[in-house]
Amino acid sequence: MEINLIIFGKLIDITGSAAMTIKNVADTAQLNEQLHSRYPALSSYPYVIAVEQEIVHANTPLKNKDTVALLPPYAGG
Amino acid sequence: MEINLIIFGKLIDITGSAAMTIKNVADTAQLNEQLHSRYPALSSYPYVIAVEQEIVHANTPLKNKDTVALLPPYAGG
Amino acid sequence: MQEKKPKNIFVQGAIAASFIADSIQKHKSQTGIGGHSIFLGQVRADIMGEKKVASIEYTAYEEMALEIMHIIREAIFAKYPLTCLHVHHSLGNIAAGEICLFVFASSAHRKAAMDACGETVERLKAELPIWGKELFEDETYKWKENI
Amino acid sequence: MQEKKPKNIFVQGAIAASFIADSIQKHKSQTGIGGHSIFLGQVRADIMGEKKVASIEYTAYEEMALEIMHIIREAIFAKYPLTCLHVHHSLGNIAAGEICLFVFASSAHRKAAMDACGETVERLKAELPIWGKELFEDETYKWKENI
Repeated sequence: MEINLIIFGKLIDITGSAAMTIKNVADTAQLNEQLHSRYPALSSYPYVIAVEQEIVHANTPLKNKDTVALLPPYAGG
Repeated sequence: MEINLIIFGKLIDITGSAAMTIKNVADTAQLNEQLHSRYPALSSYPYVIAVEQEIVHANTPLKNKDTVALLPPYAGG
Repeated sequence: MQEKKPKNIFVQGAIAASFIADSIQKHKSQTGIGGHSIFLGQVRADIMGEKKVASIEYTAYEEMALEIMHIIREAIFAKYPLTCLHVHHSLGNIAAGEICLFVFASSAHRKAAMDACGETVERLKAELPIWGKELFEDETYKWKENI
Repeated sequence: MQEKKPKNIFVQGAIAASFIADSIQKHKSQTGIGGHSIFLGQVRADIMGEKKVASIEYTAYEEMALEIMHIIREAIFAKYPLTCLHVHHSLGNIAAGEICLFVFASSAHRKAAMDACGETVERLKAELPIWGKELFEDETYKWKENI
């Protein structure tokens, strides 16, 4: 199983990429764990996770091919 | 002594004129008295008096050549 | 931004959309501005009984209105950190659907611009000696009353 | 005024004053409107230390932003008696002094238009996934933070 991760704003400076495929993550807690081990700097930046465009705060199961987004604080307008 | 009276809005419908000269009025109370006897309908309309562009509520003495305005409720915008 | 002589706020006839665009465009060089708040009054084709408003004919005690607007401007500038504040009000016959009032407040931040714009609109409606005659399609009329 | 499909609010590049004028002009035929409230966001040439912002580069999670904007629109229409509500937000590089946000609320009466415009601005700033990269004149940058 794999998910499509999309990354926005300042977080792209950390991951170096705006989109990537992540394998073997059953839920958002595992996703965060994998991301923080690959990009230690990520853990010191505030962001929320959206699964299929819905913001999730609690740990949330992920399905194959889900689109998951990392959203740093908004700055529109 | 005489004053220049200017009239606005709905009040012109009563006086039939937007400007007139009024003689022998020493203060705004006398002016109101004279106007109400000439135009009885005026007494049933709300208006304020401005003497030289300053709104006056209490009885106010008038000087020769003063410009006095009758101002019905405003409706700008 | 204090001025000695009151600015003229009155324009003959309706306020054109192109005039509003020019006014916005002129603020491009003021790069300290972060937000503009604009209010536009548009003449409504109100229906009263069986009659419909075709236009409003605006008149004002102009000199007095300009003096009072000057006082309002100074109070608004004293209260809010504004970059600029522009007010334009129509005189004469304005057809339904046309713009008769244009208030334009600009500031570094949105809240000051919005609050200043709103307060200016409220104050000018309450304090400026301006009157409107609502002309119906059958050529009768009724004097407008602000609620 | 309910819509099935979210409207696109995003425009590439700055919002031109002529676009705003056209938008105002189009409301002339809606003679039930008495007041328009407009908010314009303008890119500020903020100074940070010795650097000056030359432009902001806006990006968004577009599909998600449009869904959320649709929800905000429906909530605003449910709360205020509006005739219409238009929102336009820039994407891409917007130079200091240019307009990047245009919110336009119209109603029979001013209060609804003003309150709806203000609330829409607050909500979209807080809820839409949009980001801005402040580009300095020396080509370094800083990610914009809404306060």
